[in-house]
Amino acid sequence: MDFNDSPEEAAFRTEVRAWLEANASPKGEATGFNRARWSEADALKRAKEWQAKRAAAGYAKITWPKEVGGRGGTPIQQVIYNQEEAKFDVPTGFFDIGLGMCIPTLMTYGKPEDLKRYVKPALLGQEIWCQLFSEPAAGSDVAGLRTRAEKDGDEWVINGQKVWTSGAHYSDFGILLTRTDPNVPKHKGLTMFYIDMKDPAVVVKPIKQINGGANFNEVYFTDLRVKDSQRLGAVGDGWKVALTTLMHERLAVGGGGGGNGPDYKELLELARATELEDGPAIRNASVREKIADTYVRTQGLKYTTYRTMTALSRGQQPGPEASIGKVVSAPKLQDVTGYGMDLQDQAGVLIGASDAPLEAAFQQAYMWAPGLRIAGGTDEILRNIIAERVLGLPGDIRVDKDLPFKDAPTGR
Amino acid sequence: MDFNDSPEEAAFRTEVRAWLEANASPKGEATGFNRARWSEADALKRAKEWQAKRAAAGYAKITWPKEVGGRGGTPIQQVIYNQEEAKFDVPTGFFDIGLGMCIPTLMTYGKPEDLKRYVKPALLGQEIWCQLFSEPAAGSDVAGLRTRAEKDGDEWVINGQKVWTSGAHYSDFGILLTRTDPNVPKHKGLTMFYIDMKDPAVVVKPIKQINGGANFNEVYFTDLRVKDSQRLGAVGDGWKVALTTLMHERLAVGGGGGGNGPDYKELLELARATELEDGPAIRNASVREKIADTYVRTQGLKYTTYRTMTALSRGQQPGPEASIGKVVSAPKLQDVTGYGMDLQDQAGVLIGASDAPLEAAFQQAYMWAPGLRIAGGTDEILRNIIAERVLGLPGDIRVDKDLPFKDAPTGR
Amino acid sequence: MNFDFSDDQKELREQAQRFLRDRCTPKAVRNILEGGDTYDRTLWKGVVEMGWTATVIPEEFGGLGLGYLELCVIAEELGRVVAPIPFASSVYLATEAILLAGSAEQKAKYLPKLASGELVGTFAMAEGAGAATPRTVRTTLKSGKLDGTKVPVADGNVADFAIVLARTSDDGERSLTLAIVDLKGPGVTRKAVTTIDPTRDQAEIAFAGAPAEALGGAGDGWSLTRQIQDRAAVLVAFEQVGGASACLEMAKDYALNRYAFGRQIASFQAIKHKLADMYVNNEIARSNAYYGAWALSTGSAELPEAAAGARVSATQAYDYASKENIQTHGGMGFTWELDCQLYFRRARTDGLSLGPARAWKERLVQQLERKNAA
Amino acid sequence: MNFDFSDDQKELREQAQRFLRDRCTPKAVRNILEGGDTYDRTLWKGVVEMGWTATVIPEEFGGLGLGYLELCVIAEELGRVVAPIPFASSVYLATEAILLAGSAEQKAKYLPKLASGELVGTFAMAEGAGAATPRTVRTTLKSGKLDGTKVPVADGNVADFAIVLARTSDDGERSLTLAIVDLKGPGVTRKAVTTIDPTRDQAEIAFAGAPAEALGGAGDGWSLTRQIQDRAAVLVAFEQVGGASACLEMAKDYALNRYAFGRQIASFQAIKHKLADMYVNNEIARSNAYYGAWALSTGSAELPEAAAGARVSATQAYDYASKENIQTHGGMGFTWELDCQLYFRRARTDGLSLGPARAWKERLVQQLERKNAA
Repeated sequence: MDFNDSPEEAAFRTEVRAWLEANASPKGEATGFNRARWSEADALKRAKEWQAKRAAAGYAKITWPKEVGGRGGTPIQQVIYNQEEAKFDVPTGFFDIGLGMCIPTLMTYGKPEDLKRYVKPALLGQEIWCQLFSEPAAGSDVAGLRTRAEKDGDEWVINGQKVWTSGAHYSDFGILLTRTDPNVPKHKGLTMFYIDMKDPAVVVKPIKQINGGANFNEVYFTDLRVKDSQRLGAVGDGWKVALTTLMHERLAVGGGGGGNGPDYKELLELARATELEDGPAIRNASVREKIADTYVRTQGLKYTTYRTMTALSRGQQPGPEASIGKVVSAPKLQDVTGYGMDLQDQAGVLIGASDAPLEAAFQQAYMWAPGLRIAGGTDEILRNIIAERVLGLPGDIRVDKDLPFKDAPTGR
Repeated sequence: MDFNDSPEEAAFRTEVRAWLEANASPKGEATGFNRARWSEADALKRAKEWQAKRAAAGYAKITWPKEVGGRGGTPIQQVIYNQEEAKFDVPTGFFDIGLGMCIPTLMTYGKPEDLKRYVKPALLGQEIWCQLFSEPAAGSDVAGLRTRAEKDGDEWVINGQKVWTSGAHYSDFGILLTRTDPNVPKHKGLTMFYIDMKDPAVVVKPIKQINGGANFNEVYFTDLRVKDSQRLGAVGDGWKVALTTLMHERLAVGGGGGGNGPDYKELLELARATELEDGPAIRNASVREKIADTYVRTQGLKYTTYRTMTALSRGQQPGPEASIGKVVSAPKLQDVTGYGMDLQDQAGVLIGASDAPLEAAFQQAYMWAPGLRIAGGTDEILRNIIAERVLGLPGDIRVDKDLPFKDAPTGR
Repeated sequence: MNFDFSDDQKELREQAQRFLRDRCTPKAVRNILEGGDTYDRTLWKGVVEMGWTATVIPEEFGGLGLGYLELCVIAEELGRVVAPIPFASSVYLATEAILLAGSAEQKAKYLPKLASGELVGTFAMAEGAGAATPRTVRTTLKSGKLDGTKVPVADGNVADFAIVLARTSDDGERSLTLAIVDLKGPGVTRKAVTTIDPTRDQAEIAFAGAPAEALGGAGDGWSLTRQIQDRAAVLVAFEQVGGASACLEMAKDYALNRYAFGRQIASFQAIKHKLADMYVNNEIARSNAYYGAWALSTGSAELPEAAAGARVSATQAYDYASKENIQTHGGMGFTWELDCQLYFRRARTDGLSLGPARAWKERLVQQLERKNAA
Repeated sequence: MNFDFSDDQKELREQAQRFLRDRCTPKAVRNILEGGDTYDRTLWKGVVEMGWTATVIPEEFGGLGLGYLELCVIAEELGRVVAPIPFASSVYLATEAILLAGSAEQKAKYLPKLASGELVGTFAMAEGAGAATPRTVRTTLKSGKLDGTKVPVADGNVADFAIVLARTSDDGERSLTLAIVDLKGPGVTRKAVTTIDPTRDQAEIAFAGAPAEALGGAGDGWSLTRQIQDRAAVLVAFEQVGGASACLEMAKDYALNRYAFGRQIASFQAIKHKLADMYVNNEIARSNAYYGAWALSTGSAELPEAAAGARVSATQAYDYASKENIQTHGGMGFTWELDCQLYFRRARTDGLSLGPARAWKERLVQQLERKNAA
């Protein structure tokens, strides 16, 4: 048991690091939390440049075959690359959904000419993809979606609304799950397409969040016409295709926990700097216990990630423990940020970066934490998933399983 | 807003106190927790004597009509009596199920001759009743019971097993819920009887618990023959009758929270007497927060009871807040007792009354706490009840609702 | 046993509910949230007209001379609608401070105008992150001049005057003194600060030789502050209970009307049990608040204990209810569009305004130690 | 990255599982629970024959000279079956104490017999309720004689010798010294004490001039105790993880096979989410334990931090799993008849044996402060 690279891994790490040093700048010191250093437009431009560069070097998708622009490498090599890249000041993230979910779906269900047309530009960062599944009435229950696609000759006419679409406003294409038959049970009447996001029949509106940000969009379709050749999988097989997409929505296996907001280290730092009624917060036993409780969860997640990486390193499938990340980290963030604000006493309400300790990291993350408990699967859905997929417990009773979709209760 | 009796209540309290002082001895000082001062046989004998005495004085069931031996009094008078009696050293509890649940059911569904025969002896403490509903395969789901009653002429022949029956071993009679028709959905095939617990076809076995006690029994019926005249309600109406019984299983409205085990006061006492690594436990901020958290729950329950009593005092129905008692107090007991053991460090394992602080109150209650979270409705069932009956949320989906009982999935 | 509000008080509640349903809609709260103004002037005017600012002020000072129970009833209703007005600062804190410690002249000067809404007061204690105590307060009161900076001061940009906790010596618990200062007078610079809850104004106020007079005796500042906070804690607890109840109602309505997997989401145990827990917390908080109301209204010596219990309990309940209300709403709950955020913000502001639950637990245990002296 | 056990170690695990499945059935544990003996002598003999007591003892002292990772594997399996033997006392504590602090003679005298199971050792620290520290320990070691009373001492009626934390001066952190004492020698009176977990023997041991010799330097007792506890904490964490995993398995099996309302109770979200939480806690605990195993096996300077993290996490996980396993079983779970109680008792004994999680959180934060010196 150790934390060392195998000789091959070490060699790969050296190679990657050399390339990164030649092509990017290392990150500076403490950069603060949650604060965009560039405008989105700037970041997007820089990200596209960086993506082109790393794709050219074979680092964009290390596990993809060489024929499609990958490197034919191993999952652990991808992890090593990610770890090393994280030390450099490069903008990423814009391509994760496209390359992580959409293009793999296209690779499974698309025609050869689709692959030829779309894979390379996506890999090079020239075209960005988004994923259009969730709807206002279909959140946790994605298969309850209502966006209609109706056949009209060799085309489909699409009307409806998607929601919670990350990156819709800067995406060029999207994969879109639609209902093509409301007369069969809900999972059976779905069909998948890919669409041009720049079509004037597609309208994107940002969703303003509690914390003032707008990480997601609503997307409206009004008589959007899509060729039948843009269909992915058979008519009515959309759910099966979507499961392929979601299967690729793996937990990122990266450099370990944290990074998303203040954690036990920041709580320690805050406690050292803060006076309570009875003296410095760091001498207060309750504060100390909270630091320890937070540490244990954070480190537990970090070492769980190491276990997953070990499986990858040994060429094995990661175990089910990889599924616990967000159900631990999201409530932990909500807890630790609220606690940090409590330590600041009445001034805990101040959210200006210059008004509160640690550039108001606790306050800013506190306002985001409720979103983290929901986005990408609510706490409740994640527990269901662990119970069902990891522990093998039965699914919830599905009253709508055998009903034609149009007859399923909806409350409207 | 005050805590005072109304003039009528004050007068009643004075009367009750005078009677109690003339007929019983006040409780002494700190008597320790959870420890029987008498053997059960002695306690039962004394309890029967006391029951006869208070029944004769009209205090046994204050809200019952005078015709059946009650006092025709108000619920608040019953509360006042209970509060005052609690200050005296008298054994009670043996008659609560009989007089609180069984006899009221008999009063609703029994024949006049039944009432004439059974009510008075029960009230006078001469005969004790128990309630036979739960079964090994029918706990939270009582209506899933399997004890069969089959008609044979003017009699019913009963075979099966009940479980979790309090007081079965000293009871003279019991009300028994049976299945008379397995070919209809489960709620529809039940029938209620009252039975003679001394019949040789009834065998009672105590159930030993984790904490070494045996507060409950298993009860076996082998060809128990019961006259049709002992039926309560129509054949097939047993569920309706059982709901009447359970409706009477009201939360006791008494002198307020606590009494069941160590609470914030005992934690304060323990913390004052205990040294931790960094000094006296009472100076430790985490210990102090735990005392405060416990206080808030305990006092919150106490004042909730006062609100209920106020409704009674004003002649109103108590509000739904009366339903929160056990779902708060049971987990609280588990939490506070474990915490108290932690304060004792390695010696927290000692459970001998002479070996641990406060006569090992924390340890002894810790071993009972898991039972408290289950008996009389698990934490989970109680949350269901609050959700459904108080908040009006829908019931769980019942897959067996329309199935003949014999076809409902049972896993066996 | 008479541990509930009277019929008259319940009628007052209904009256308040009717008034606020019209005058303090979510839309009106949003107007302040989105920067329409520092507070809702129309609502404030209405509240003054209803006499709520005058509730407990004696008639001789132009008040209604009612009891604290009436004020508790009003507080719960204001909390239920997240009223964006300086009521807590002016009524629970400034008015109480003057009632408690004011000289005859100070009472005569301030109380009638507080009652009539002509003056808005606030209480300035914090000086940035951490607890303001006799060890940490740096703002000084010397020869009738205040120097130092207070931040955050709730409603500090709105208030006409502030009661300021200031240092007058280094005599331990007796180092501090309360001072009244005119916020429109010389030597006072105010600026708005950004907070998690824009529906409540918060200011940074710098004093540079601002003329001020003592409220209460020199060296009594810390003791008075705690007494004032005890009173305010009970009243804010009712606001918190009102807010927490509104969260439960919102969550329940949404869960009953939202369908997933062909069922009301209210039929899933994860949601049912969450709402049951909310209900339980809220009832525990309400009962503790009632005890605080009793202690406040009767001037009981148990007020410090009762106030601390009420505050801890109400803060816990509102915190849980406001977070799990969002969670019950799912993604929609996190949008700007829905009203969940109003309660999420206010729960935190209320929970910090008089100091966090953590600090009140300590105050509570101090009372328990005193009562159960070993 | 190589953060897992090796194939050889996994084979050892399977071997241990096979052995314990036969030799340490719930029935065998119950025999001890119900007073059949102070510990399972047959199982102990088998464990000795498997060489487990000799695992990390160097070959020169008759041990196997294996690493701590092997001992972690064995610990997890012993925890999984609630083994009623003095393994933790003798192997994790007494053996470690002598390995760490023993003189050449002491090692030669004790280690071979500990390896062969001829001697059972234990560690005596507590003196009744509260923490045993340089401030509180009253047992004295003077001129080679021990005086005082230790209670509880795990396996104190079973062990042949004890390592005792005793006072030799009043020199603060250096007041204490470890002493080895023959429990069958003069001046030693042992009596059994009743505890929440009769599957582990616990004694009160009174020393009245009992001959004893120092282990390690005079005044080193407190520092050595903490080092020994750090090692034991990692090993006990694996026992706890094993026990917690067994609870999850039990609860899952029951929930899948028990029907209510015509459904497996495992289909209710209240049960599903409870078991999911158990799983999450257990995995977090396992990962923290692995880090402890790494630190222990490599002699890392991070052992104090890693051990504290492992202990806190494992204690929390086992505590939750053992309680909610009963809860999942409903009424049956609270009966003497079912095996839920074995884990419920052991979880608490394990959680208190080296001091409670509370104390280890403090130790953890001390390490974090050291590491992140301001």
